[in-house]
Amino acid sequence: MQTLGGLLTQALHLVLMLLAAPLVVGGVRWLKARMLGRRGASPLQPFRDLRKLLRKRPVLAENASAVSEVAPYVGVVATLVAVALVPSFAHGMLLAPLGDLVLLAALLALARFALALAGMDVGTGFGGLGAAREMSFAAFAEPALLVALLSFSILAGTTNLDAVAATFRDGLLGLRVSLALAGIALLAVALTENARIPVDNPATHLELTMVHEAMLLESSGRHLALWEYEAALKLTMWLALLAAAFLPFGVAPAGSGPLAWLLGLLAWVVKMAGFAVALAVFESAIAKMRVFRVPEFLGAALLLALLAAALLFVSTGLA
Amino acid sequence: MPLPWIVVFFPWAAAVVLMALPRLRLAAAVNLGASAVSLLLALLLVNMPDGEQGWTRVDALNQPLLLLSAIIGLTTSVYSYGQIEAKGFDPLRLRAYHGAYQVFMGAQALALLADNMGVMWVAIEIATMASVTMVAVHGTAAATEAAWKFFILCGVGIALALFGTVILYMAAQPVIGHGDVGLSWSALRAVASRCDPGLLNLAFVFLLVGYGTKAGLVPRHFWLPDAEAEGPVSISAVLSGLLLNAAMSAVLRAETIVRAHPGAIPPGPFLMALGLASVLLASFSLWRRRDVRRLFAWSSIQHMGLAAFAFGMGGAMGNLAGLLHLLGHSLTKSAVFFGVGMATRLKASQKIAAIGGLASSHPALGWSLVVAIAAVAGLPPFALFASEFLLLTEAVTRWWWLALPLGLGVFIAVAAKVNVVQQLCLGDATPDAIAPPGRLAFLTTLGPIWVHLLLALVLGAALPAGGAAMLARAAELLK
Amino acid sequence: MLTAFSLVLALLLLLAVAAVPLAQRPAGARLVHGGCVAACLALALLGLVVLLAGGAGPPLVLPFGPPWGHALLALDGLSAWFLMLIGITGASASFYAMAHPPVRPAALPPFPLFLAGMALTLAAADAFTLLFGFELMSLASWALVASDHAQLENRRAARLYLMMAALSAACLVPAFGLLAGHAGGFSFAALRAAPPSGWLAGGVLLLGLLGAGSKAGLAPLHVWLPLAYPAAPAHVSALMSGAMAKVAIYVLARLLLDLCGPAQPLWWGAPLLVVGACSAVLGALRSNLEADVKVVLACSSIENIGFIVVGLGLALAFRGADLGPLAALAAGAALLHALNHGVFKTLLFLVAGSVQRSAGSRRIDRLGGLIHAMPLTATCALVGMAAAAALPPLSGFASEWLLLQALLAGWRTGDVAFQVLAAAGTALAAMAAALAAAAMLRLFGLVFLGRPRSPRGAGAHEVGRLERWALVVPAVLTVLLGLLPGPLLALAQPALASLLGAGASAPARGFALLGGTGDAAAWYLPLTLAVVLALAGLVLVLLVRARSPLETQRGPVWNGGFINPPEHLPFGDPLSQPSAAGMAQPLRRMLGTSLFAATEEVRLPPPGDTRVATYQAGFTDPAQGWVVAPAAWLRDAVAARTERMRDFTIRRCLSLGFATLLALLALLAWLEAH
Amino acid sequence: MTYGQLPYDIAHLLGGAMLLLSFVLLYQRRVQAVINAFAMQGAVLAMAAAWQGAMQSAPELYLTALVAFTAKAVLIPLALRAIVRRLNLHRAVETALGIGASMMAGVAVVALAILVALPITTGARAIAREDLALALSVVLLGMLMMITRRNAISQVVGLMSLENGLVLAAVGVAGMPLVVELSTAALVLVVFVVAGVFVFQIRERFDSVDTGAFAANHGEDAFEPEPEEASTAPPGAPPAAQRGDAG
Repeated sequence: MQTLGGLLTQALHLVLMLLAAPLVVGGVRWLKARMLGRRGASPLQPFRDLRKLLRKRPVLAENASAVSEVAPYVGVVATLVAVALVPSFAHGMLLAPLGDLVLLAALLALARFALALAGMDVGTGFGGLGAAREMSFAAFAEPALLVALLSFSILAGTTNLDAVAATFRDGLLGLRVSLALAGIALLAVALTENARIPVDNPATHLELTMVHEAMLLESSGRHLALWEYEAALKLTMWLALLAAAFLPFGVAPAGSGPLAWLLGLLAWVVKMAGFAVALAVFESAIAKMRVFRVPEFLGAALLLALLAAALLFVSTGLA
Repeated sequence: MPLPWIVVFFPWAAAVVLMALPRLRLAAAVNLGASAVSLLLALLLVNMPDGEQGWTRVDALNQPLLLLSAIIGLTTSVYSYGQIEAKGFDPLRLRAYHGAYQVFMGAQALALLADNMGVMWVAIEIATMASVTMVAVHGTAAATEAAWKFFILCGVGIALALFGTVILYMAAQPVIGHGDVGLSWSALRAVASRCDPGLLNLAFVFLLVGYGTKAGLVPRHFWLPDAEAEGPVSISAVLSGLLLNAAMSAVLRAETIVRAHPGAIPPGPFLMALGLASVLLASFSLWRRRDVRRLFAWSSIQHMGLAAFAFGMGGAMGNLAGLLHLLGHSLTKSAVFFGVGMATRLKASQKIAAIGGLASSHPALGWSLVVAIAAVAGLPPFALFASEFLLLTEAVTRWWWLALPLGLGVFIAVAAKVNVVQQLCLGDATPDAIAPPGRLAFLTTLGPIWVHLLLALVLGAALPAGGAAMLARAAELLK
Repeated sequence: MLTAFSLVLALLLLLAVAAVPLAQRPAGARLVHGGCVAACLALALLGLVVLLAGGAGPPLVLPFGPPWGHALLALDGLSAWFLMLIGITGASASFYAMAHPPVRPAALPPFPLFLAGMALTLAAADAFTLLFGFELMSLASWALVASDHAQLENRRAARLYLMMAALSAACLVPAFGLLAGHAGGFSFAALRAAPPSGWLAGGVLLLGLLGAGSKAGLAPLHVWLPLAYPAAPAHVSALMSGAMAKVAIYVLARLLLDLCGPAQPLWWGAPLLVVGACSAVLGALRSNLEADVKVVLACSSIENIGFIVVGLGLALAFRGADLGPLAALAAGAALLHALNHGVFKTLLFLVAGSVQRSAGSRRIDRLGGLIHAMPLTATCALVGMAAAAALPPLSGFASEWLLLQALLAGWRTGDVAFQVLAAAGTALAAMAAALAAAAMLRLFGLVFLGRPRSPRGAGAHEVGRLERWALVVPAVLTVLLGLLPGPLLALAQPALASLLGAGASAPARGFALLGGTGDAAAWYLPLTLAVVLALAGLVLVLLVRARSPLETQRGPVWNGGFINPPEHLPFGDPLSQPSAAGMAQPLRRMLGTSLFAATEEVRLPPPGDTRVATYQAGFTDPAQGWVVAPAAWLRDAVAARTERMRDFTIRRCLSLGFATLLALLALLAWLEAH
Repeated sequence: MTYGQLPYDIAHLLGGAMLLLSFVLLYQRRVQAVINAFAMQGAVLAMAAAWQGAMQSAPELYLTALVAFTAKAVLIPLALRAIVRRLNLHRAVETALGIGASMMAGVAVVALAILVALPITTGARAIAREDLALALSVVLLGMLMMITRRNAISQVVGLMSLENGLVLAAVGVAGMPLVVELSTAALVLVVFVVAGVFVFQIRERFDSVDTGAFAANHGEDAFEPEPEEASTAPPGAPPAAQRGDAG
């Protein structure tokens, strides 16, 4: 029964995420446009874009290798699996035992590696520049991420996301300060990973400042569609992750029935909408920073995460 | 005549013959033959049971050293046979060279075998004079200076040693009475515990400083680099291989006597201090060498320092380490000198800068020299690795703080040798100064090198039980 | 079993001797390397059998040895694990060398000796035999590094290398001396029976870390490594990085975890943790800055060795805090990472060798676009580099996952200072992993992707048939190791037992790896993950292709609207591609300026001037400035001082002797008066 | 024999005379006078040996006395004079340490010798202590002379005086075996040195054998770091000029 429930929630979760991903991107764009006083494209616009791109004939550079063709699939698959591991409306999904936070980080790294490879495949200056910057940012983002995970691991005793989220949902945690610090660190990492302002601007094609888009310059057709979809999935995944960890209320516990699922779903939609609004507000209010300021930004995140862990050490040591 | 006496007198008889032989090749061949016979005699001697024959004595300490000296004597004369034509000796120098060589071998054997401390002193004096002759045989200004320095410093040294010997007798005389027995090592050792400790101490200081000069211990080492660098290569080989050992064994014999008295000031720390000073000074000095033979002469100082240190520590393991070190050093160092001698002949220079890329121009010689220098540096699988391992572990076991100076000294010295092996053997070859010598010259160089290396290998990693037992007995003897 | 091992060892020695006459002919070189393949396979098999059997019984007393005793051989779990490792990497490297024998005859005889030295070190059951093998290994590998000695930088590398080897001996011998003096014997059984404590143990720790660490390439004694690995022929570099560094790790583990006994305190882990984490970050960062393929790989070795040592340090700390399962986790991570790194780094060095021969250069700025000419090599390289970048589900990730789990559990030791250290270690390890990924991406992207950067590189061709297998086999192994870490760790059970005591259990259940303790432990299920990834990939491809059926079309590079290259430059201007220095620029600015004193200088001619603009970038390794250079200066200063004595006249020589005599006499008088 | 007995007193007196002559040697400023003093010391040594021979009824000591007298009191001083004449040497003694200072050093050395000899033979035979202290003083003074004098003749004389001390010690011990052989061997050594001075035409001092201008560096070049020596290890990356994307 449990297995069946797990299978069902897993399937529902996947469908939900697949559908939600373009919507989240479109929604954030729409919200931002509204805040900037523009009408903005419909939140459904990403769906249309994807369909259009899929229909187009992809053009590859003359000296492109198989990497250009394979990498998009790898990127999407890695992100997809990562998405499948992050609980949305219910705990105890089929793949939950697989859902380790370290593995999650590694899957994202795999997607990043694929993207950077694709960017370098043709040997253009922009692709290399984007790839080098993307990988360099990761060198600062990953420590912050891992140390933030350390706080989770201390509180929950494990790095399994499902277990962490379940522990947090069940409450009994009086140590919110350190969790908040870790949360801020994770937010900074999330912004970096998703190429959002202030690290990167998803809307720009200004050559010398872009990171993520620079690697996609040579992609077209379904390859570009895949990359766009991958970015959308990743954003959704991060928001879901933050929701699962820091706003754990309402999620259906493992082995619960459809009613709890529905409640969980509702709660999830509310949380995601909240995050989308927050993201839009944040991005409208903040300017992009210089590329070489990013290490400072992420370094601050790392310090916060370390502080969170240190606070926990002290409190557990006293306890 | 007992066998040990034959071992001593045979080379002297050969020396007389050689001094009469003016012909180059013939003299070298006779020299070779005499050395071969000496080796046979030494082999016989090794199988003799311990015992005294008047002034001489056969025991576990001098048996391996004597065998070693006979082996090195033979290989050196093989090497010398292949190189003799290149030396351009006039008949007088030829006679002096070969005569002095065999006189030296005999005196060296006597110094090892002597039971009577006075006879030992005389033997070492004879060996000194013979080796001075050999150092000076080239007759160049530098050789003369080296010989002179050698002679003055060692002359004072052995004069002091004689004083020590006299004091030794002075200490023993009230207990032991008059006569030859008063200088006999075994008798002295037996009665040492009843002798006056103050006199024993005083005797040891003089013997240490005196024979220590001959053993090349700092700060009386000054003669060694010049003497080993300026004479013929064969003298470098036998000096570092044999004379130093004989001097060290004299120091050891003195040390065992003093050590036998429980009330005397322990002699070990004196030896250790001089040894450590030698190791440190020599290992740093190695870094400033520009002359290849001087470099390896300094390396001899360093190795004698290590051996002295080991003997100073004493105990079965310390003495074993010291003995192994003496044997291993003689074998490997003389192998290096053969290779270096050939290289200096090819390049007509002893400057390290002038000898380069031997492995490129003469692969067999170059790589053999690489292995030989590695062996001298104490890398496995050769004997010096085993002895240095034992020495270092034994030292830190007893005095942990010695790990730093000793380890530093050994490391600096190895690094310097690494440096020089690369300069000599690797890289682009420098041009040869002479037409390539015949096969004979190479064979008589490479053969001895590899024989020595093989022996060092056996000594360090696969010593037969008999040999190990003999070394253990010798270590026991020195306790 | 040990008899069989001795026979293999004898075979290797025989090969070394036989190689001297055989070296002149290619067929002879093939024969020798073929023999090495057989010997290595036998070693790997022996290791496997011993691991399965859980040990090889009592030590074998060899009929020879040092003059004061006999050499002892024994194979316990730890030895067997590393034996398997050097068997596998050695077989790969030898097989590669069989396909392409080295050009220099001088590189042949030391090769079997090198293998024999490593095997002997692993199987030694007494301190003398261990160090004998260890130094033999160093000497033989020095000869291999120096085999191509016509080039100055190779000679420099070889020189520094052997000096460092001497340093490690000068540290390890006293370390064992401290142990043996306490125990009264050199055999491991005797050493184990009397573990050291207090300052003595601290001395062993320090000396062991210095000695084994300098050989393994831990910061700050790693300076030789980026010089020596590239100087050797490819298969030797592969072996040095893949196997020899692991032998040093073995010595470290044997000394600190096994011989020093289980009663060591918690803080013992701290130095290893600090040194390991710093090495990992420094190595990974430097591999991002280097411009030579083999140097990049060598620096990546520093990083991976750092990871392994972090694992060992954590194992020590957890054991000191009585956290057995966590100690097993950390030690398991170290062991697994040693194996994984051995295999994928061997693969990568072999790839580097193929690239060098095929495209004529090791410099990244002369390579490019090789994926078109050498597709198979590129695929193998991608597998190896992805593993080195710790990407799931390949081998590098499995062990780094375990290691991160161990680091994340560091807070359980309960000591606040160590907790903070572990947290910092977590951050550094994560940063090193990300930097490694960046380095591997840079390497693969610049060497295999893009366009050729030199005419010689454009004329590259795929490797030959035999060589192909030499690349494919380790690549397949890398994948397999990534998928089956669970069974492997179960196999490592005896190794863990010899490190941590019989009670240690491998952090693995079936096909899964297990992080942390108790019910709440995190799981890593590589096989499941791979299946899920493959399924998802399959479904994705089918779905996308169903919606997007049109085939791809080729067109000129878009490149943000840049114009096409002129006709006379068939690959375009090679310099308009990202360069090695250019790709390194972000990290050089972000981290290099502070850690490596990196400098950049751009010279732009004024407008109208037709001279080309120049860009110069450089850096210095901090170990060079802080460790090596001062040591050399000190040595020269002392040497210069001692040298003054050499100009003494005979009279002054005599004076010195006289002064010594007087001093000794005065000492005597003083001693006797008291 | 003990204090107050005539045989001992005479032996003691002779030993004391040798010590005194050592000081005289140290004190002399002219080469001729040094040689004369040495000849006297040789004669006293011969007398001491002969006296000991008579006392210990050891006839071989007469041989030693004869050898010592012939060589040290007659032949070697003559040879030294010949050298001085032939080589036309400076007649004044060049000192490295002033005469006064070397006298003081000599006194200090003798004090040390006594200090060293004092604790020896406690209880056993008090007179051996005196003998030893005298001989040791002569030996050490000889050595002191070698290092505080610059000209070769004085240095040779110092060595021989040292050797006189040895022989004095050797003949002083009752029943010393091989005493003739040893003293003769020591004499041979000294003769070799004298011959060396003669053959090598050492005019001024040991340090500069006049067989040519010896290189100041003893056969080695002055130390100049070689290129390979200069940098123990090259820095990680040579700053190679690279054109490329400057970001």
